[in-house]
Parts: sequence; structure tokens; C-alpha cells
Amino acid sequence: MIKKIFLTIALGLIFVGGLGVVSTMAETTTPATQVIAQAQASVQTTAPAATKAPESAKASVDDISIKTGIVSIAAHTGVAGFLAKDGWKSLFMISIGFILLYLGVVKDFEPMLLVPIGFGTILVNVPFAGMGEAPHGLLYMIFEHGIRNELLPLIVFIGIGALSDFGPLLANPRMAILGAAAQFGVFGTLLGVMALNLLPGFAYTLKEACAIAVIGGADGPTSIYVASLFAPHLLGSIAVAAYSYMALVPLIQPPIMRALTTEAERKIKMKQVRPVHPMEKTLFPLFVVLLCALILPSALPLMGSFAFGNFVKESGCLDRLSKTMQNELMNLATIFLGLGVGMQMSADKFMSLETMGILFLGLVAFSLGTAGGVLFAKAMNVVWPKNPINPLIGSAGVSAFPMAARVSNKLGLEADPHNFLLMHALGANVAGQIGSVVAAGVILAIFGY
Amino acid sequence: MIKKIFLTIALGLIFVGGLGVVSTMAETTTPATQVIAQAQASVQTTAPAATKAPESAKASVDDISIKTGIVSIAAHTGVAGFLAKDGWKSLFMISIGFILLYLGVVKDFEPMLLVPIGFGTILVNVPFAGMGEAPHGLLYMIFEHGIRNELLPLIVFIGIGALSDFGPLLANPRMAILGAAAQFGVFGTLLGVMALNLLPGFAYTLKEACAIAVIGGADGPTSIYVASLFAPHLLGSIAVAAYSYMALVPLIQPPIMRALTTEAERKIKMKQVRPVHPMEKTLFPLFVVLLCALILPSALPLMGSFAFGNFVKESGCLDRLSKTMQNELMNLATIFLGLGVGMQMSADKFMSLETMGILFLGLVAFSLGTAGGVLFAKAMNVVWPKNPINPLIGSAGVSAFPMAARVSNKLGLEADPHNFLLMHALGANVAGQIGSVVAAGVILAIFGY
Amino acid sequence: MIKKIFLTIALGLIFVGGLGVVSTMAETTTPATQVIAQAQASVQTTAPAATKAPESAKASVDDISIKTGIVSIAAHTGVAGFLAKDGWKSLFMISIGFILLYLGVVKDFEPMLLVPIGFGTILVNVPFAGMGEAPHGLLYMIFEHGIRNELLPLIVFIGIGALSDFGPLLANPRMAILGAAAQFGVFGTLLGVMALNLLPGFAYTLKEACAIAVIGGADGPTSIYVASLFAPHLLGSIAVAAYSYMALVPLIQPPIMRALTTEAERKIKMKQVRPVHPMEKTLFPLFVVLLCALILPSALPLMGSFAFGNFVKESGCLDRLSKTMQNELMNLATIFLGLGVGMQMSADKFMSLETMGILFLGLVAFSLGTAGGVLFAKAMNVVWPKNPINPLIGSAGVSAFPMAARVSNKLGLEADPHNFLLMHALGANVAGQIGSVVAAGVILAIFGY
Amino acid sequence: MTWMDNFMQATVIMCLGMGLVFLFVASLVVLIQISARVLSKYIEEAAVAAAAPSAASGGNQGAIVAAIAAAMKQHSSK
Amino acid sequence: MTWMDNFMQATVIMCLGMGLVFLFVASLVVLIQISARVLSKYIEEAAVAAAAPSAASGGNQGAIVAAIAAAMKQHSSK
Amino acid sequence: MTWMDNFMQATVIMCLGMGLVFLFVASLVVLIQISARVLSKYIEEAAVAAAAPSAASGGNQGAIVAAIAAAMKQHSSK
Ligand code: NA
Ligand code: NA
Ligand code: NA
Repeated sequence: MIKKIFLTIALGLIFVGGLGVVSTMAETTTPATQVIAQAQASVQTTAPAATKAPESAKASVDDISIKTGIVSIAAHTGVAGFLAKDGWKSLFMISIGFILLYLGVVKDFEPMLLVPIGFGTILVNVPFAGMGEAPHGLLYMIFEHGIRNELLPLIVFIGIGALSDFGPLLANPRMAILGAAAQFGVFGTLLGVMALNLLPGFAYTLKEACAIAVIGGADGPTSIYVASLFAPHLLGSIAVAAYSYMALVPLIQPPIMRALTTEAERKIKMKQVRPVHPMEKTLFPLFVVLLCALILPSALPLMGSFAFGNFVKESGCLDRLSKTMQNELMNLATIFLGLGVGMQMSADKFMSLETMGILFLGLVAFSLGTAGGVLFAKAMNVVWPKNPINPLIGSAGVSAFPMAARVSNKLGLEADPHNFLLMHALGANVAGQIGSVVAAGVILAIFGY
Repeated sequence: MIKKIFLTIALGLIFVGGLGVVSTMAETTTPATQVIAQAQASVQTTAPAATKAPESAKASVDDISIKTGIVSIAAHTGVAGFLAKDGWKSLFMISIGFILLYLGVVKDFEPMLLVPIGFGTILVNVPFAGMGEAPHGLLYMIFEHGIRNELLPLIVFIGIGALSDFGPLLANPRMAILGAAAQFGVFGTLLGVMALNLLPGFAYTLKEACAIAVIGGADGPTSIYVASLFAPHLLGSIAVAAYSYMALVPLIQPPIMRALTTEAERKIKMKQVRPVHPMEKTLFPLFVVLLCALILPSALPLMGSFAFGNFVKESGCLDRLSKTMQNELMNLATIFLGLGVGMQMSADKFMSLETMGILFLGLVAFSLGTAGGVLFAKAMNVVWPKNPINPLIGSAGVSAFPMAARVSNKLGLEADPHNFLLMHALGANVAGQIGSVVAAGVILAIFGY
Repeated sequence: MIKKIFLTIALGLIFVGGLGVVSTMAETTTPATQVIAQAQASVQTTAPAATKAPESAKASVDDISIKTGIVSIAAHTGVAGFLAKDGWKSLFMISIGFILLYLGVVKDFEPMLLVPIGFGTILVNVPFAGMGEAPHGLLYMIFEHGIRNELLPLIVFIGIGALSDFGPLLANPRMAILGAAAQFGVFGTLLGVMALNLLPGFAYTLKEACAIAVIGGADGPTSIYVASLFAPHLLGSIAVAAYSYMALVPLIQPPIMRALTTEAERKIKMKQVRPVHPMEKTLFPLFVVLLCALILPSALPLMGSFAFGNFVKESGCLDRLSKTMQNELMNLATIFLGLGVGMQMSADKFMSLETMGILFLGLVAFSLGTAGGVLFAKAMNVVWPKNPINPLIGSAGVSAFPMAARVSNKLGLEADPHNFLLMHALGANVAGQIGSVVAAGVILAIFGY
Repeated sequence: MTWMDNFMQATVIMCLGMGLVFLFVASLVVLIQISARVLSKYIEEAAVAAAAPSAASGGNQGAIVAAIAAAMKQHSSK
Repeated sequence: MTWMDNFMQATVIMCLGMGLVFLFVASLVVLIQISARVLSKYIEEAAVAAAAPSAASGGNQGAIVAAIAAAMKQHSSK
Repeated sequence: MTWMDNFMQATVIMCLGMGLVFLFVASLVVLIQISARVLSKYIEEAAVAAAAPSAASGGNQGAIVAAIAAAMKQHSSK
């Protein structure tokens, strides 16, 4: 029922938007909107939809009468804004915002991110509200001081680090290789973008292609980080695609996994994991930093933040800081990160063929990552036939923690109700998190960042 | 007893301040302060009270001797600053700060805000401490990066949204009209300001008048938001008036309510409220945003922040974010908002007839809002005689949540010990919160913001 | 065991660093590093170690082939950076970072600060990672917007205020004098710096000397505050020295205390402390602010922040704000303060004779403070022989709360197992906290801040 | 600008302001009532559930009762 | 730059990228295994301790069992 | 500026500094004692209350005792 209301609002808005298109196309003004239109004459209807009143309006308070007051206020209502030229685009974007709220709350698609992004999308697209405008619009400030400088993605990474447990990976280090193989989701997509460029209307640059490909890493903050450096104008679409497909992992992965494996492979049981000493967990983030410093410094901002959070958690003597990172720091950064991403969801940036392409390519990226992980597991079984890997675990290498690991476990139980793959899959899962940061780092390194 | 000590400090400071006035008026220096005065000769006693040492002092450390050292330090003590020209004003403002602390802690006047404001007032007025000075004074930084850009009021609004429960309003939607009627506290005060301008010495501009009038909305962050845009120099007085009178609601409202109602009216029982579905609560903030976008985009920064917090709370799947908004985000923003407002409590801004006028007009605003709500409820009873409203509920429309609703309930119980008005009054109360944001939005819209 | 691994990493890095020195000294390139060296030719090996790739690299993505790609990535690995000229210095600093983590986690040296500082040290020194670079390096942003403007030390001070309990001092006000006497650790060290300047290679300026001397206050944020104003290039060494020696108080103080006291003195029992009314605790921070405003405004930023936190705690009606200050505000500020300090731990600032001098002078400062407190207590016993003070308490005046007070109690119990000095020592301890802020304020005042 | 001008403008702002506030709030009431009607079937169920003795679903009916009880207690203890 | 150029570059990036990702992860696995060997004595002790019925030390063995149990429960309840 | 100049200045700073620190702390002690005298009546009441066996008011007397006890325990367990 709530679904119906949500969708009614969204569709209603799209409908009114459609009316707006018709009316602007016909370039006619109905008598009912005559007064508004007159007022709009002074409001320069050609200005982009989401603009404040012009400066002139601010100065001329000398002569407010009831009539001019009503006219002036009416001219700056959202209704007037939506009926102005290009106003229907704002309305369309607002309905996108409502759809994101619907997906987050009703469909439970990563609501922590999609709700703030959806609200940001609504707020930034209201004409005359100026919430995305320099210098003091709330969303503008959040974007400018939190995202353009890559601050919030890094802070979210500190929080993710403090929430991550690398125990399953340490218990089963071989699984890490699957987290690398799944990065084919990133790099294969790069070729996919080039293929799409063959279609008329698509012409992504190499940098844009890379920003899109990182969606295949199945890691929201990494996608936002790379996009804010390589293609800020695509940030909104990329973030929405990344978080949406992460939530859709339980739908996207199973058919691919079933198609690429045999019943016998799905029944493979894996040997027990080894015990892990707490000291290993403490040292692990230091190894990651060290390795990153030695061979891939471009990934260090992301990986170092991640390792910092994880080390504070695993050090065992910094509970105060660790809890603050896991809760307050993480939640505050998430709220503002979402609102700031919403800022990039304006009509002129989102309503383009490019966005359609990104939504398609994001699906390709997740599929390639899943396939890459599964097929590489199968290849490993060919090369090292004793002690085989259940290829269902391969798909968990895309990260999308912990959904992908649960999917692996679920399909394993379907094949054999006594085969628990969860711990092994979680190992591949957290390795995938590191893998996608490495993949992003390689891309940054190649472009000299 | 603690009261005596507090007041002794404050009065003592005012007394010393008075001495300072006398001494500066007489332009004489007593022998005891001779050394200090000599030193002050180089410190330009004409400079504003709260200034740091001049640059020259920083450079000339070449030749510190015990004597010059003592003289230099003595010249930069607060004592020397207070005895300098206009120094008594700083002392007076510091005693105002102590009075605010006293009101907050001992009298329990909104201590969450008055204690930070009071401390800010004390700190910013200490001569030579430079806490309000660009670029690195703590209070300057808080004001510049938190209040001048309207950031903190909006963040506080997110927190208030996450703390608000619109259940009582949804259970009884008719009450919302009373929340509109009470906004006469805002707009009636506008005429009051104009009337006060007839007195010699008062000459508020229209923008200043509007900023003052918003005190009648009985909503602190809204007052601060509008004042920071329309009259930053009055921000301190307006914020202090708004929060003080909110705390004084249990004293201000009852006499007005009794005067405007008959015993019979106060005994009116109201019918039971209807049950509310959780879904309605989830949709309500979206309706508010939608309506605000359609007819009053100028109110969107405030209303959108408010609705964002409320939606996160009522979505039911974002407890992590909701708790962070209610606690950490709200408390951190409150601490800094208070300190930043204190920054505007400097002698030159506060010690003027304008401040007296604001304190008086604030009282007028609260009274007009109370009267407006009560009288409108009576008018509704005339127009729709069946199913009448107890006019005591009208006063809750000023917001000042939840004090005003408690006052309504209390007076209802006095008239009839079995008549519980609380739920109905809370409905008017939260409607008043929305009403005051709308009122502020209209004012912003008229001036083209 | 974990100790061995930590030290192995650190020593290993120092060893590789040493190899780097040799190789750069010999100016020869081994065949194995030939490709890297070729690439480095275009990377200007003379640039400072921690620099990003030159702009030219960003532009020339036109012609990536597998070969040039590998060469380019290899040229920007940390390995290449460490092997470049001055690269061994970065490696040395990274090993210092690991040593700080080791001291924090394994040796429990103030891990709340040393772990973030250590991580900051590691991250800022990785070549080509750019984490300390303007405008968007994470550590650069934290330092620039959190430490250079003195914001974070002041916010930490609010938190410390909200965590402090002045009950023991109020119960025993005479102890406060010992908190003053121990500030000889600050001012005596000033002469120590001058003495050290007589050695060749040392030439601290007066401002640098003052920044170093404040280490003797045994108060981290005060040290950082003064250093950020007087000698930002020494900030890293000063912060590390201050926090390390605070953690070492249980090792540094006892020998000095034993050497300066007789067995009879250590057995002195002190009379019971007086009861304290909660009201006194509420008024105390106001007295501190008042006194600071009257006689030492330069100390007000620190002292006012401290008193604000303490007043909110002791007001008894602001639990919400008080808890936020004690937890979220404090922890968030601590995390960023530590990372920001790490930013100043770059090779060119840290690897100098000056740092060695600071580490030595910090030890001198703590020793002088301890001795000052003990000897002054003995002097007080000579002047006022009845009601004597146990001189072991004097050492607690250095602050280093609460370690120094525990040391006093422990040595007292060694001399007489029934002699509990803890409450008295805590009084001197919190007085020492105020004393060191006053000492810092005097220094700021003399230099005209 | 004379005082009279200012006063007239203030009056205009008052009229516009009160009008728009009422318009806004009235629209909101209409929206609330429409959504309540649309959701009425569910609301009745919720009411029935709340009326049931178990009240395990923690609906806001219970909250209302609790709020009233708390308010009464607070009042009587003053 | 023609499409073919771009495509070639994308291929190059893919090869470099997959290579470096594998190199990184493989190095990490080696580091993990070295540290596991160095710490093996302690790990065995931990394993013994975890195998003991008391399991008071709260080692992560217990956590693994709990995680599996939780996962099973979650799965079956879906 | 010669070394001697610097040394003299450092000496001056030391004298001024120690003097001002003592002045500040001494003033603070005086203020504490004045306020204690003013509040003495209340303090005695508090002391009496704290001496009473119930000690329900949670005065800081109890806290002091607790602190000492805690300190003793900590010491003995080391
Ligand atoms: Na991944
Ligand atoms: Na209101
Ligand atoms: Na100290």
C-alpha cells in the first residue's frame, strides 16, 4: 500500500512534468497561469530551473502591495518553477528522488545511503530553493567541503575499516585470490564501455569509462572517490548505480552462478578453516598498508584510511576510538555523504543518455565480476585438482559485503543442505573489498594521480 | 545560595564596570593604576575593548627586562582592559554572560542553549583574549563557518526533525489550523515593531523588523536562521530573547489564556483522537516537503532539513542514522550553535536601545501568538459550533514544544480535573513548529531569498 | 612475540633505508633497478620524497602501452620512491611510525594519541601517495583546518574539561600551590634550552625554546597549541615527546622522588580532606574563567574551553551535552588531532638534530617539574612546620593526570602501607593541569599573543 | 521611505504571511486526510490490533496512552 | 584519438590492472602465511584453548561457530 | 642577539612565568576558600548527610571513599 502511494507521488510528478513539457513546447500560456507568466517575465524563464530569485528582486522591496506581493510570491513558487521552461526536468528529478526513497525504505536497497541521496535529490531540484547553490546552499556546502575534496569517502572508509573483520580471510588466505579475480568486473567493464561507445550517442572518455568501471568493485565509497576525481558530473548516477546493484546482488548473482557451475561443482565441500590468532588480526592492516606503500601508493588514501580504522579496532586497547569510528564517525559521514551525492543529481547532469549507459554498464560490471570470480575458481580447480574450491565462493569476491557471501552460502545449501560455505565466502568477500581498492588504485596510478 | 553567588559575581562586575565608566569619564588615572596607564599609552586605549595586543608588541621581544615584562603583561591583563576606555562595556557584557549561565542552570531556562551562549558571551568579551577575532579565534571560526553560512541552524533542524513525533497532529489534523493562527505572533509583531519605531530612538528597518518578528515563531533555530540572513548584528539579542521567552512560556501564557477564555470554554471536552497508522507518519514528512516545494521554496532549507530528520526517524529501517541525528549530531550542533551565537554578544552590538526593544518585542510576540491561537479557536467554535475546540489548546500553536502543550493541559485540568487536553495540545504544538517555518519562509520569499 | 614482529618491520625498514643511503651515496644503479631508474629520470628524483607524480604524467595518457604502463607504474611505486634520492628518509620516518604504533599498542604509551600519530606518520611519508599535500590530501586538510587554526586542541580541551573532576582540589586547596611549583618544569627547561644552545649544532630561537619548554607542562593539547603558534615545524617532535613522556611518568618520576626525599618525609601522613559541596564544583570553572579574564587573557582560549567543558559537566542539568563532550566530541577530535600531528612528522622536519634535542629536553622538563614540585613541598614544610605536606605529592603537580598521582600514592604506600596519598595527589594533579595552562598563557602573553 | 510606507509594507507582509501560512497548513490538513482515507483499511486494522489486550505490535496507540499517563503523573507531582 | 586507440588503451589498462591486483593479493597472501608461521606456536595454543570446554578467553573460534550458527538460523528463517 | 641576551631573556621569562603562575594559583585558592566559607553552612549539612549511614544523596563524600577504595584495589592487584 505504501508502495502505491510512493509510486503515485512519483508518477504524478512525472505526469505533471509531462504536462510541463507539453506546455513549454506549445509555448502557450493558459489563462489560469497568466499572472504567473507575467511575473515570470521578470524572472528570466530561461534560467536553469533550480535558481534563486534574481538579485533585483532582493533590492526592490520598496513597493510591496498585496497585488505585487502575491504576484512575486506566486512567481517564486515551485509550481511556477515547474511550469517554467525546463521546469518539468526538475519535477522529473524530484520524482527520481521519491523513487530512491521508495527503493531504500520499502525495498530495503541500502537505505543508509539511498535515503540521504534521495532526499538530497529532491531538495536540490526544487526551483528557487537554492539548496545546491554557492556559496551557502546546504547541499552545495556539503558537496564542496565534503565530497569534492574526497574527505567524506575517506572518512566512511575509516568507519568501514573499524567495522570489518578479516578473521575469515586470515583463516583461509587462498580465498583472497578470488577477491582479485572478481576485479574482472572492473576491468572487463572498461572494454564494455568501449563497446558501448560504438553505439551512436555514447562517447564516454577514457576517464569517464574508468569511473564507471569502478562500479564493478561493488564498493560505494571507492566508486564515489574515483568518480569525484575523474568524472564529477557522473557522480550521482555512478553512486546510485553502485548502491542499487549492491542491494540487488541477491537477484543479479544466482542465475549467473547457476549457469556457470555444474551440480557436482556446487556440492564441493571445503576443508575446515584454520584457527586465527588475535595477533594476526592486529598485524593484518599493517601488512596491507605496507604493501600498498611499497607497490601502489595511489591506493593509499583509501587503503590507509581503511587500515587505520581496522587497526584501531583490532589493536584491542582503543575501544573508545573504535566505537566512535564504528558509530558516530561512520553515521555522520554517511548522512552527509548521501546528501552531498544527491547534490549531483540535478536534471542537467542526470537526464542524459549517459545515465542510461551507466545503469546498463553497472549491471554488466556486477555480472562480469560474478562470472570472473566463479570461472577463476573453476580454473584453480583445474590447476590444483586436490583440495578443490567450490566455485560458488568465487562470486563473493565482488565484495558487496555481506550480501554476496550470503548468496554463495545459500546456493551451496540448495545443492547440499549440509554444505556451509559462509566462512569461506566471507573470506573471499573481504578480500574483494581490498581487491576493489587495489583496482581503483591501479586506475588512479595509470592516470598519474 | 548559588543564586546569591551568581548574582554577586554579576552585580560585582557591573559595579566595577560602573567604576570604569566613572574613571573614564573623569579621564583621570589614580596613582595605583599609574604603571598600567603608562603601558596602556602604547596599547592605544582607544581601540575596541576586545582586541589582541598590537602587532608591534609581538615583534619587540628583543628587550624584555623584568620591569618591561611586568609592565607589558600588566598592560594586557583583563584588569587593564576593563579599566581602559569602553572597558566597562566588556565587563557589563561578561556579567550578562554570567546572568545567562544563572538563568540556564539555576532557573532552568533552556540550559542546552543558554549555557553555551552565556559562555560564548563571557569568552568573546574578555579584552586581549582575541577569541572572537579573525582568522583563528575559536568563536570567530565557529560563527564564520557555522552560523554565517546558516549551517548549524539547519543541522539542528535535522536533529529536531529526528526528535519530533507528528502522531498527535495526524491523530487530530484540525489542530493544525491553530498552529497557523498562532503565527499572528510573528506577523502581528511586525506591526508592533513599526509602532515602536514611532518612539524616538527606535528605527528598525523592515528587514530588522522581520528578523525580530520571527521570535514570535517560538522556535530558536528558525530565529537564528532568519536573523543571520537579515540582521546578523541583532543575532545575539534575538537568540537570547527567543530562548528565554520559550523557557518563560509557563509564566507568559496562563494570564493571557485566562483573560481571553470563559470558565465554560475552559471546560470544553474534546472528542477522542483517531488512531494513526505508522505509514501515515512515514508519509507525513514527504507531504511537508512536497507542499513546501510546490508553494514555498524559500522555506525549503529549514523545512527540508526538518523533514529529512523526521523521515529518517519514521522510516523504521534507519535506526542507526536516526539515533545519531537525535544525539550526536544534535548535541554537537547545539554546543557550537550556542558558542557561535555568543560571538554576536559583544558590547557594541548588544548594549543599545535596540536590544531593549528586542526584549520588549519578543514578549509582545509571544503574547500575540498566544492570543492569536486562543482567539482563533474561539472563532472556529462560532463558525462550526458542533464539535467545539477548547480554546486553551490555541495557545499551544506557538510551538515552544512541549512547554506550551503542557500549559494548555495544566489550565484544562484546573478547570476540570478530568479533562486531559495534552494530546490535542501536542497536535497544535507540532503544527506550530511547521507554522513558524512557513512564516519564516514567507518573509524570506517576500524579500527575494 | 608481537613485539618482535613490530620491531622486525621497523628495523627491516631502517635497514632497507640504510641500503638506500648507500645506493644513493654510491650514485650507482644496479641492473635490477635499471628500468625503474630510467622511469625515474622523468620523475625528477631530486624532488622531495613524498611528492605525487608530476603533472606531465597526468596529461600523457595518450600512449599507454603495456611496456610504458609498467614502467610508469613501477616508477611510482613506493619501492621506486624509497630507492630515489632521499627516499631512505621516508622509509626511516615510516619505521618511526611503526615504532609509535608499537609504543602505543604494545607498551600502552597513551595509545589514544600515539596510534593516530603513528598512522599519520606512516601515511604522510609514503612517496607518491600525496596524503600530506595541498589542497586535498587527507592529512593536509586535517592539519590545515584542524591544527594550524588551533581548533582541535581547543576542542580536546573542552572534552578534557568535561572529563575532569576538581573535587580533590577543592577538598584540599593548599595542594594547588604544588601544581604551580611543578611548572618549574616549563620555565626551568627554558634555561635548559639555552644551555643546550651552547653545544655546536643547536640554535633554538627563543620562540622554539618556549614551545619546547611547554612539554614540561605534561599536557598534550597545551603543547600542541603553543607549538602550532610558535614553532609548527617542531610540532611533530614536541607532540610525540609530550605524549611519550606522559606515558613514561611511572618510570621517570620515582627515582627523582626517592633521591630528593628522606624516608621520614615519605612517611608523613596528611590530615583528612574537607567535604566539598556540589555547588563549589559548579562555581569552580567560573572562578577559573574569571581569574583568567582578569589577569591572564592570553590563556583564555585554552582555559575558557576547559572551563566550558567542566561547567557543563558540573552544572548538573546538561547531561546530554556533557556526555557528548566526554565521548563523541573528545574521541572525534582526538582521532583527527593525532592524524594531523602525524602530518608534521615528515622526514625533513623530524630527521634533524633539533628532534634529538627536543627528546632530551622533554626528559629534562619532566624531571625538573617533578623535582620542582617535591622540593617546593619540602620548602613549605620548613616555612609552615605544623600540618606538613608529604613531599611525594609534589611530583603530582606536573599533571600527567592521573599517572603522576598514582605514582605519588604508590611511593607513599611503599614507605608506609597505611598511608593513602591518592586524594591529596589528585588535588595537586588537577591543579597542575591549570598550572600548565597558566604557564603557557604567560609565555603567549610575553610574546604578545 | 517614510514611516507610513514602512507601516503599509508591514501590513502587506502580515496579510500575505497569515494568508500563506493558512494556505499551507490547510493544504497539509487536506493531504493528511486524503492519505488517512487511502490508508483507512490499514488504520482500522491497526486500531483493532491496538484494542486487543496483547498489544504486542507496539503501535502508537500504546504510546498515546503512555504519554497521557506520563503527563498526568508529571502534573500531579508538581 | 580514434575509437581503436581508446579500445587498445582500455585493454592495456585491463591487463595492467588485473596483473597488479593479482600481484597485490598474492603478496598479501604470502605475508599472511609468513606471519601465521611465525605466530604458529601461539596459534596452536589458541586452538587448544578454544577446544577446551570453558572457552573463557573469547577467542575468535567461538565467534566463527557463532557466525555459522547465526548464518544457518538466518537462512532457515527466510 | 647574542647567546647572553637570549639567556637573560629566558631568565626573565622564567621569573615572570613562575611569579604569575603562583599569583594565579594563589588567587584561585583564595577564591576557593572564600566560596567554601560562604557555602560552609551547606557543606556542613552535606558532611552530616554523608556521615549518615544511608548516604542516599550520592554526595561526593561517597565518591571520595569509593575513589580511595578503588585506588587501593588497583594498587594491590598490581
Ligand atoms: Na570489490
Ligand atoms: Na511556532
Ligand atoms: Na601541568
